[in-house]
Order: sequence, then structure tokens, then C-alpha cells
Amino acid sequence: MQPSKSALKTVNTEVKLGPLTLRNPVITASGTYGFGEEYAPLCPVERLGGITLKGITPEPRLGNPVPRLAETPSGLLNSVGLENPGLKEFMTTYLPKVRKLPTAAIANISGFCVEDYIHMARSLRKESGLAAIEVNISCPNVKHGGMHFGTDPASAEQVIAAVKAETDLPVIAKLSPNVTSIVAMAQAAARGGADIISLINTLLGMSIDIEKQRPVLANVMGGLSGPAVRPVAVRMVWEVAQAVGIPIIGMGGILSWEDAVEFLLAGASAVSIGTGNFVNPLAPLRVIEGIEEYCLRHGVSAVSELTGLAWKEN
Amino acid sequence: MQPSKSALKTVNTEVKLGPLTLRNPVITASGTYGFGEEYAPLCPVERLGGITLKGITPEPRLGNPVPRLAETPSGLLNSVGLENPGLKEFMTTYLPKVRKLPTAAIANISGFCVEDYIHMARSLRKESGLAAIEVNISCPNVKHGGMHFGTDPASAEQVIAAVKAETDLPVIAKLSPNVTSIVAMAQAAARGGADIISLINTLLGMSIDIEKQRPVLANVMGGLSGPAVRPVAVRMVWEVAQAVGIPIIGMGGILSWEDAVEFLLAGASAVSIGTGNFVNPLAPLRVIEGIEEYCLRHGVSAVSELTGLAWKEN
Amino acid sequence: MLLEDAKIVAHEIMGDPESGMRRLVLRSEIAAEALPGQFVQLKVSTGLDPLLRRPISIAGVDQDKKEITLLYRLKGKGTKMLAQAKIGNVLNLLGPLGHGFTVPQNGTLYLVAGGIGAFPLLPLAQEAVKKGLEVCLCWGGENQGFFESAGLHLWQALGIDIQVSTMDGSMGIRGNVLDILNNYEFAKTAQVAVCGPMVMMAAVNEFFVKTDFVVEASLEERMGCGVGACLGCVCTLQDEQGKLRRGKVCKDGPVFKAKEVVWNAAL
Amino acid sequence: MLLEDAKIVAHEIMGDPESGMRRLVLRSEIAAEALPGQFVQLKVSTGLDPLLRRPISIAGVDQDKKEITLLYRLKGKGTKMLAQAKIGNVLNLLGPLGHGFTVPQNGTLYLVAGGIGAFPLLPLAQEAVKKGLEVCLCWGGENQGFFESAGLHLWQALGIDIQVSTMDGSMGIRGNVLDILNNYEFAKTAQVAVCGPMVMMAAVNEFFVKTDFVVEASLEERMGCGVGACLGCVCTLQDEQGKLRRGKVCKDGPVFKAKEVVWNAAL
Ligand SMILES: Cc1cc2nc3c(=O)[nH]c(=O)nc-3n(C[C@H](O)[C@H](O)[C@H](O)COP(=O)(O)OP(=O)(O)OC[C@H]3O[C@@H](n4cnc5c(N)ncnc54)[C@H](O)[C@@H]3O)c2cc1C
Ligand SMILES: Cc1cc2nc3c(=O)[nH]c(=O)nc-3n(C[C@H](O)[C@H](O)[C@H](O)COP(=O)(O)OP(=O)(O)OC[C@H]3O[C@@H](n4cnc5c(N)ncnc54)[C@H](O)[C@@H]3O)c2cc1C
Ligand SMILES: Cc1cc2nc3c(=O)[nH]c(=O)nc-3n(C[C@H](O)[C@H](O)[C@H](O)COP(=O)(O)O)c2cc1C
Ligand SMILES: Cc1cc2nc3c(=O)[nH]c(=O)nc-3n(C[C@H](O)[C@H](O)[C@H](O)COP(=O)(O)O)c2cc1C
Ligand code: FES
Ligand code: FES
Repeated sequence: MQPSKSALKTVNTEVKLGPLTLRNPVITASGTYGFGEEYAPLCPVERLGGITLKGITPEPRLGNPVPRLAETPSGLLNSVGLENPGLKEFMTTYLPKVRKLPTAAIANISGFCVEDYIHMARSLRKESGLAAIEVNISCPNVKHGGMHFGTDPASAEQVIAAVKAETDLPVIAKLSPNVTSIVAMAQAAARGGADIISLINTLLGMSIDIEKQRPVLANVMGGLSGPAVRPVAVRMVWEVAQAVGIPIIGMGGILSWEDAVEFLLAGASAVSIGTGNFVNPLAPLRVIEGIEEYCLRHGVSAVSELTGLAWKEN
Repeated sequence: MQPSKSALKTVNTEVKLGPLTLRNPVITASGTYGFGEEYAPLCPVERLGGITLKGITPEPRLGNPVPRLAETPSGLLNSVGLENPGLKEFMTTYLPKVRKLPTAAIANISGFCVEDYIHMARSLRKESGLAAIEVNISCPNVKHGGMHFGTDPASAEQVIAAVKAETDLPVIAKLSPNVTSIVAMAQAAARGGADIISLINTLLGMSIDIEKQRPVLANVMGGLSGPAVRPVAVRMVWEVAQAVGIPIIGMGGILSWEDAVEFLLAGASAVSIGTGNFVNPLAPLRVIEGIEEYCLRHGVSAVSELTGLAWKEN
Repeated sequence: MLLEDAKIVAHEIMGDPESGMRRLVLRSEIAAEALPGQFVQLKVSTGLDPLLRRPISIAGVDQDKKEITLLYRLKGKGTKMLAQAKIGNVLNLLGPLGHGFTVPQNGTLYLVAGGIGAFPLLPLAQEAVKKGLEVCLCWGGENQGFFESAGLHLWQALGIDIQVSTMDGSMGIRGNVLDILNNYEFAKTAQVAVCGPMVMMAAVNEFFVKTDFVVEASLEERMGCGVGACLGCVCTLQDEQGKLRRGKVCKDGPVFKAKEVVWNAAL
Repeated sequence: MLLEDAKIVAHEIMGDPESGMRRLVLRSEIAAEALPGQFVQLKVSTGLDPLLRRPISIAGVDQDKKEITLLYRLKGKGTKMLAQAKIGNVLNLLGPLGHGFTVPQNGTLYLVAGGIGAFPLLPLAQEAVKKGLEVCLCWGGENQGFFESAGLHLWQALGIDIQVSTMDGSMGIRGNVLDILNNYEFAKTAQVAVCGPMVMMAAVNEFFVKTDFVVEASLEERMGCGVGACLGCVCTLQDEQGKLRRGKVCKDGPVFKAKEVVWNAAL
């Protein structure tokens, strides 16, 4: 069943996600790659399609107490709790360094009311040197009784529209998987004007220390990521890609190039690697190389042609 | 931190889940243990707290085409598609054998409209010799445009109430985890009169064969089970146990006694083992033994005292 | 049916390392029970990766030594991990599982194998030879190298008639196993056992429809439990009235009457 | 910082097998860079189980042989799997990581260890001895057996002053390490390095508050990345004005100025 080797020698790895063009489809995921410096000694930044920065909020946050991490079967629970230096410190201390990163840098913003998002979007425009803004809507809306932006289509639409109105950068809506209908959430993001959809954020989970008879995480619950969640993530990308006409950044449990190709075939235009970096800091590089070789082997001249192949007629 | 060995010599393993009393808290999960005969040569049935039978529907079903299974990191996707002999054949061919099983046998019923459930509940009453009925509401309601019973609280309440009205057996509502709010679903089941809540059913997922560029499962999507989902399952048990005053059967990824204790501490009164049987057919036995030893070590005289210890004051 | 930790007494590469064939011998009580065509479900690691057991046919039994032989080809993660297991290590086995081949009482036994489909046929051949039956193996493979790595010598040791075909003509007839059958003179009373890819088995079944030989086919399907409890591994069968039903490859099979199998089932 | 596959050159049980202590020596380029108090993130299996790397302190460095020594105690799944690794096997290492101890230029160096907290102090002691400093180790453990298994001989080989305490009085002072400190005559100019359980380190910090010794403490926290990218491993620090901030144990630490650490932080 192995397709015969084709005469192809090179592959066009560039991908266009609406207004966002990346040199290749491999991004690193928010919250797992700091502000882009930490992994630089190990994984050459100029080889990455992009880096998504740690999520920021208008004000600095100390985040949750420790323990913040718990390992689970093929997965990782985290409850970092959006620790970040706040918008101001980000702009003055981090952004100047981020601008110099030789790859597309994507800001990730989180808020607890619509005004939070608006406030940040105003500062994050093309002149910032950023490539795009990813809007993390997996937070409780404190002005609406803690109902999550990420689980209520109307709130999600409102937040995305508000951000879109304030910035001239491409806007990526990052969706939470903890919903009955991911398609409904994606459609809401589309109505709000999102240029790109990114999925999935973490699944809500927890684990218990049976000797202490208490939750392992100080925050009780945390977000599940890593290979364990990949089947859920691939399913959501598959569903959204067919229902909504917006490019998708797929993520959730990518460790190897095979995992990444699964997401592309399911309908993603690019992929993001989070927890995989912790396991293998060279994962992004290996994924890029592997996707290229896969294209060569299958006679595919551009990575972008892989998007949705598993459901498109071919 | 190890608690000192206590003088306890025996542990009361009996658990009462409302009207359902089990000799111990370890059940096998529906769809993974046939009608109770297949594993009998390996794992002594009389040691089990109970067996949940394969899900039945009013009419026989051939189920989905193969491949029906796909292995994922620490998980298993299945799309059996409710293959079963139908109610009539179940009553005539299987029930006589099931009645002889030396443990509590729990029927599991699935339907595509409320009438389906009513029809089956009428035949499954105390005189059948069954211990309880588990109502699987993770199916599309074909009379309501395919909206799943398991994702719409009103439908779930209606189905449970209808079953409850027809049978004198304890009614277990088996919830799907593919919802924004598991608590809302559990509350609906409680309003419908459920005696017990069982969670979780499988998470909707898929995987793609990157060489064939097609989904692995013939049915495209399937249900994810196994250790990968455990953090999500434990979280849902934790949430529901604190929000709804009905006993819970916890399941999702239990392989070892440690896993089972996690569910009990989170608030389950009993646990169910599904995929774990495939990995280790002696898993149920090892879990029962392990829970007992854990109780002895911790000076707990009855397994039922473990329920919810991780959030109760102690 | 046993669940046991079996010690590895031999584990070796067969033939060309490139072909990825392995011979694994385990000290196992299963040897006392195993019938030709049955299989085991093997746990290749003690951890969660990979999660599920792997089904492997029992390719040889030594009741005196209490040993079973498994022959396998490296395929994906599971078989690659299995290949790391060392002599003296212990592997958890569940078996013997399923319903195997019927060993004929008399007449000729034709064995038709495609690729590594020969593995489960080996104990059947041994049993039939022991009974003094005429046994003939028709075996299709890619090339000569394949046969050398897939245990041809084990078959030659039986002293039976062996016909092979290769796609590249490097050994035996050029073509597939059907090309052997097409040129073969069959006995009057015979039974056929076939194992190989689905399309090949379907063609072999078709080929023998004109005869009144009983054809038994050993199917393969992805497995969960291996004992008939999960309905993960089904095939589609039809009775003489054409009524469809499911068969469990792990329990009702892996060996089925070929004429009962719906070969082109996409349902 | 390197990512490399390092070959195991030695892997052995230390002392009483029951105590679960292991010595692991790896051929690694990390030897050229490692500073006292730094650690590595080790992948204990090639598969997904367990998923994350395990942080282990560098307990010895041989720059000439390009070898690093790790000492570890079996705790859960990861360290148990690590214990299975054989000489000649390869383990994937990320390191050296973090900021280690300051090696003092002069004066006395007091090392205060609780249990296996002694491991990261060993290279610091070696470095200080090499510099000709006065070094003293105050080490608390459960019982005599613990010290024999936890590498006491490695310390004795340094020829430094060693004070131990045991909970059962089977060796040294009966009590914990604080009981040693309480009965100890300290030099005027000194620096302190401490590693052990959080409560013990908090107490040691408290103990030295009255002195003007610089106290450095090596913290432990669950880690994701090990390089400062995930914010999984933080501790809480305060500056002189009492303003709180987070420190990353993996990158800003594992060694911090003890007086900056908020020891009882539940925030
Ligand atoms: C009854 C039976 C007998 C078998 N006997 C042998 C034998 O004697 N020698 C031999 O080399 N192989 C045999 N196989 C095939 C063998 O089970 C697969 O090659 C093996 O499971 C592949 O596992 P993997 O992890 O290496 O591959 P992967 O492709 O990584 O496996 C992924 C998943 O798919 C399943 N899978 C993949 N291929 C098959 C397949 N062909 N059949 C069933 N499940 C599959 C695996 O079990 C696993 O769950 C037999 C299969 C069956 C059903
Ligand atoms: C900077 C640093 C240096 C260390 N140096 C050593 C050393 O030299 N020798 C030694 O024996 N141990 C050392 N440890 C502790 C060692 O990392 C843990 O014992 C080990 O991770 C336990 O893994 P496990 O799978 O066996 O245990 P499990 O309890 O099964 O581990 C479950 C999860 O919790 C994490 N975890 C558990 N205990 C600890 C812990 N104490 N610290 C951090 N993470 C933990 C694991 O890494 C894993 O992610 C060090 C820890 C840190 C942070
Ligand atoms: C430690 C950690 C921190 C994270 N922080 C953020 C964040 O700040 N903003 C965000 O949108 N997603 C955050 N995520 C989610 C990831 O970006 C990603 O969506 C998720 O982890 C799934 O991908 P993975 O399985 O490859 O990790 C975080 C994930 C982890 C593991
Ligand atoms: C092969 C298979 C078939 C299943 N069939 C049913 C079913 O018929 N009815 C049902 O309510 N749940 C069914 N389930 C779900 C299980 O009962 C259980 O809720 C789920 O698998 C989570 O538990 P586990 O991780 O221990 O397997 C099935 C699961 C598997 C793996
Ligand atoms: S593998 Fe479970 S029924 Fe066959
Ligand atoms: S482990 Fe990731 S920041 Fe320290």
C-alpha cells in the first residue's frame, strides 16, 4: 500500500491561514514555550513556523499555588492559573525581545470580562511586531457569574468581535474542548470575525493522591493535555473543519510528525505543539522534517495540500 | 506520612447504592464483559460486586462495520455501534443464563426514542432476576433530529422518568461526558428519579490512518475509554458527587486498585471496570483485593467510608 | 483458557533481519491445551504503552517441554517492543483463544497461505502429518527472501509437498497463490485451510466453490478482549438462506467456514 | 544546555536493596558544563509511559572521563522503570539545568542535608574541598542503614567533618538535623547550603537567621519542561520590601537564597 516514491525533490512548507502566513505549519503552543527564549538553546527558533507566547492578562498574576502539575496516563494536568507579568510588563520587558525572535510570534490573551480583552487588543496591533493574537476564551467571565466565555457561544462571539474591532492583527479564537458542541463554539467565533480557529485547549480533569486523600493539584482541577487527549482533539478538528470555513490550528497531544499529519489530514492548516516539548524539546523540528518527508513520499508538493485530505475526495 | 498499621482485621466491603446493595464495590462495565460468561473462566464471577451486561436495544442490531477498534495513547476508541441480539432474544436466550450468574447482574438499555426505553423497561422488572437497569442515554434521539439524549438535560430527565415509571428495579442513569456541564445532566437524571448515576461513558474521539488518509474506524468516530480518560472521569465524579445527592458508580480508565480508590475518594460509591479487563482480565479481582488492603492499612472498617473522603472534612 | 506469565526460552531473528521476522518460544502451560489455529493475546510491555494485548497465532506446540512457539513480523509499535524482550524475561499471555481448524480424519489437506498467513497453518500441518494425511502447502510470497525469513525450513522439515509463488519470480511460480492453484491437480477428497489477506482468502474461497471441499479460513481483525466480550473484532457471516449475522473473530473464529464468510462486507 | 542520548556506564544498588538507592553513571557531554547544584531531566523510557522526564540532581562529575553520576531513590513508576535500565543502554538527558550553589571563595562551608537532600550537595563539597575550604556536613537520616545506602562512604572519602543524626539514635545524635545544629560550634565567616524536605529547610533557614551567613537552599517541585517555559514548578519569593514574586525552581533555582523563599506559602 506504500505509494511509490515520486520524483518530487522539494516541498513548499509555507501555509497561509487567512491573513497569517507561516513559513511552515509547526507552531509551539501557548503556556508551554514561555516567551520564546527558554527553548532557544535547544530548538532553533528560525526553524519554527511560529511561537505562541504565554497567555497574558491586563494585570500581573501570581497564578495558582503548587503543585501545579500532575502526570496522568499519557497526559499532563496543569493548573498554572495564568501566571504572567501583565500587559504593561509584557510590553516593556518582553515584547522588545519577542520582536527579535526570527519567527512569527503570536500573543495569547486571557481575560475575565470583555473589557479585559479590549484593553489588551488595543495594545497589540501590527506595529507591535507580533504576527497575530490568539484569544484564549477558556476563562470564567467574572462579570457573568463565572460562566465561561469558552462554553457559551454568545459570550465567545462577543469577545472575538470586541478584539477584532480593536486590532488590525489576525485574530485566532482558541476554543475550549469542554463543551457539548465544538461546532457551535466555532461558528460563534466565526460570527465574531475570527480569522483562524485554534483547538483544542485543555480538557478539565483532576487526580487524587490516594495516600494524602486530597487532590494532587493545589487548585483541585486542572487542564489535561498530551497524547491522551489527541483522539478528542483530532475529532474536534475534523468536525469544525467541515462545518466552518475558517483555517484551523490543530493541537492536543502532538509528539511526532505522524501525530501532526493526523491533524492536517483531519482539516488543520497548521499544528501547535505544547506538552510534546517537555517530552522532547526537539519535537517541533522532528515534526517539521517528518511532514516534509511525508509529503515527498506521497508526492504532495505543498504541505497545505494535506489539509482535510482524510475527508475530501481524493 | 504512611499511616500506622491499625488493628483492623477485616473490612466490610458491602456497599449500598440507594436501593442497590452490592457485595463489594467492583462492577464490570457495559459492553466490555459480554453477558457475563466470557471472562468467567478467568475471573471468578462470584467475587465481583456486579456485572453490567452489554447494552441492548428493542430490536437486534448488527452494529457498525469493522474496524471497530483503534488503540490510542493509554486509550481505546470503539465504535461497536450497539451490536446486540435485541430485547426478545435477550429475554429468551441470555436472561436465563444471566439469572444464574452468582453476582448482581445489571441490564444496560439504549434507545433511539423514549418509547424504545419504555418498551425495554417494561420487560426488565424484579421478576427478571436482574439487580438494576442502567440507562445508557448516549444515543441520538432519532425522533428529535438526532440530538443526543445524553447531552440535553430535558430529554435525559424525560427518559429516566419514563423508565422509572415502568420498572420496579433500581434505575441507574449512565451519563455521557461529552457535555459542557455534567452537573446539569446529573441534576436532570436526579429530577427524572434516577436511583444511581453512573459516569462516565466514552469521550467522543477519532484517529486517522495517515497512510490510507482515512479514519481508522469504519464509523469515523468512536468512544474513547481507558486510562487516558481517567482524569476527566475523576473530575466529573468529584463535581457530581458534591452537587447531587445520589450514589455514583465511577468509571473511566480503571486498571488498578489505586485507580479505583481515586474514584471512591472523589465521591463514587462503587466503580466499574471496562477497558481494564482487556489489559488484565484479573483486574476486577486485583482491584477488590487492593481496596480491602487499602482500607486495612488506613484503618477504615467499611469500604463505603471511602466515598468522598477527598472533599469531606476528615 | 489461561492467563499466565510465560518465560521466554528463545527469541531470535529469522532469516534476513530486514524482513523483520521473529521466532519466540515461551515456556507455557498453554502448550497442554492449544489446538491448531488458536492464538494468544500477548502483553508486550508491563506498562500502559501500548495499552492493548496483541493477538499472535500459536505456530508450534511442544507438549513435553511445555513450550509454545510464536512467529511474528514487526509491524508497528507493539511488535517492535516485543522484539526487545530478552530470553529469561516474562511475558503475560492469555490463551489459547478461539476456535481453530478442523483436523481432517482422512483425505488430503490443502493449505493455502498468503505471506505470514502460513504461521497459523503450521501446527495444523504438523497434526495432519502426524495422522498420516497427505498434506500440501501452496504459499504465495513476495520473493525468495521472504520465504527464507518466514520459516520455509520449518515446512520443509515436515516432508510435505510445497508449492510457492513469488511476485518477482525469484522462487517458484511467478504470480500469486491463485496462480499455483490454477495449475494444480487436486485430489478427490480433500479439505482446505487458508490464511492470508482478506482479498486473497476471498479469491481462494471462490476458487474452491466448484469443488465440494470444505474450506476453512482464518480471519484477522483488531481485537480488544480476545474472549468474545467486547464485540470489537467481528466479521460478517451468512447462513444458507443468506441471513446475515456477526461472528466474533476471537471466539467464534479466527477460523470460519469460508463459504459462510461475507468477504466483501462493508456493513 | 544539551539534549543527548547518554550511555550507561554503571548502574548499581547502593547498600541495602530494601532502601531502594541507586547509583547511575552516564557518559555525557554534560560533564563539561555541569556546576554544583544543577540537575538533569531524564527520560526513563522511550515510550509514553511515563510521559514526563524526571528531574535528578547531578551528584558527581568526571570531566576527564566525561561522566556524570546520579544518585536516586526509588519512589514511583518513573524511578522504578529507571532502575531497569542496563549498562550499555542509552537514556535521553536534558541538562545541565538550573542555577546551582555559589561556591564560596573562603571561610567555612556548612552543608545541611535532610535524607537524600545530600545528593546535590556532594559536587559542591567536592568543589569546596578542591579549593581548600573548610567543609562540614550535618546530615539527618532515619537510621544507620539509610546512611550506608545513601552514599555516606562518598562523603567520608572527602575527609571532611561529618555530623549525622538519626531518628532512632542508631547512628550519631538521636534526633533530626536541627539537633545537630543546636549543639554545633560555628565558624565566624561561613556560608550554608541546605537541601532536604521543605519543613526542614524552613527550620534551617530560621536557625541561621540570627547569623549573617548566606544560606542557599535547593528546592524541589514537580516539573514539566525543566527550562522555565511552562511555569509548572514555581516557588514563592519575597524581596526585602516583602513584595511577592514567583521563582521557577527549574530555571531561577533549584538553588535560592533561603531568606528570599516564602517557606510556608500556600498561595
Ligand atoms: C487471530 C490473529 C492471529 C495473528 N497471528 C499473527 C502471527 O502469528 N504473526 C504475526 O506476525 N501477526 C499475527 N497477527 C497480526 C498481529 O496481531 C499484528 O501484526 C499486531 O497486532 C500488530 O501490532 P503492532 O503494535 O506491531 O502494530 P500497530 O499497527 O501499531 O497496531 C495498532 C493496533 O492495531 C492492531 N493491529 C494492527 N495490525 C493488526 C492485524 N493485522 N490484525 C489484528 N490487529 C492488528 C494492533 O493489535 C493494535 O491494537 C494476528 C492477528 C490476529 C487477529
Ligand atoms: C531539582 C530536583 C532534583 C532532584 N534530584 C533528585 C536526586 O538527585 N535523587 C532522587 O532520588 N530524587 C531527586 N529528585 C526527586 C525526583 O525527581 C523524584 O523522586 C522523581 O521525579 C519521582 O518520580 P517517580 O515516577 O518515581 O515518582 P511518582 O511519584 O510516580 O512521580 C509522579 C510525578 O510526580 C513527580 N514527582 C514525584 N516526586 C517528586 C519530587 N520529589 N520532586 C519533583 N517531582 C516529583 C514526578 O517527576 C512525576 O512527574 C529531584 C527533584 C528535583 C525537582
Ligand atoms: C503548562 C501549560 C500551560 C498552558 N497555558 C496556556 C495559556 O496560557 N493559554 C492558552 O491558551 N493555552 C494554554 N495551555 C494549553 C496549550 O496551549 C494547548 O492548547 C494544550 O496544552 C493542548 O496541546 P498539547 O497537548 O500539545 O499540550 C497550556 C498548556 C500547558 C500544558
Ligand atoms: C468496546 C466497548 C463497548 C461499550 N459498550 C457500551 C454499551 O453498550 N453501553 C454502555 O452504556 N457503555 C458502553 N461502553 C462504555 C463503558 O461501559 C464505559 O463507560 C467506558 O468504556 C469507560 O470505562 P473504561 O475506561 O473502564 O472502559 C463500551 C465501552 C467499550 C470499550
Ligand atoms: S476481541 Fe473482544 S469480542 Fe473479539
Ligand atoms: S518545569 Fe517548566 S518552568 Fe520549571
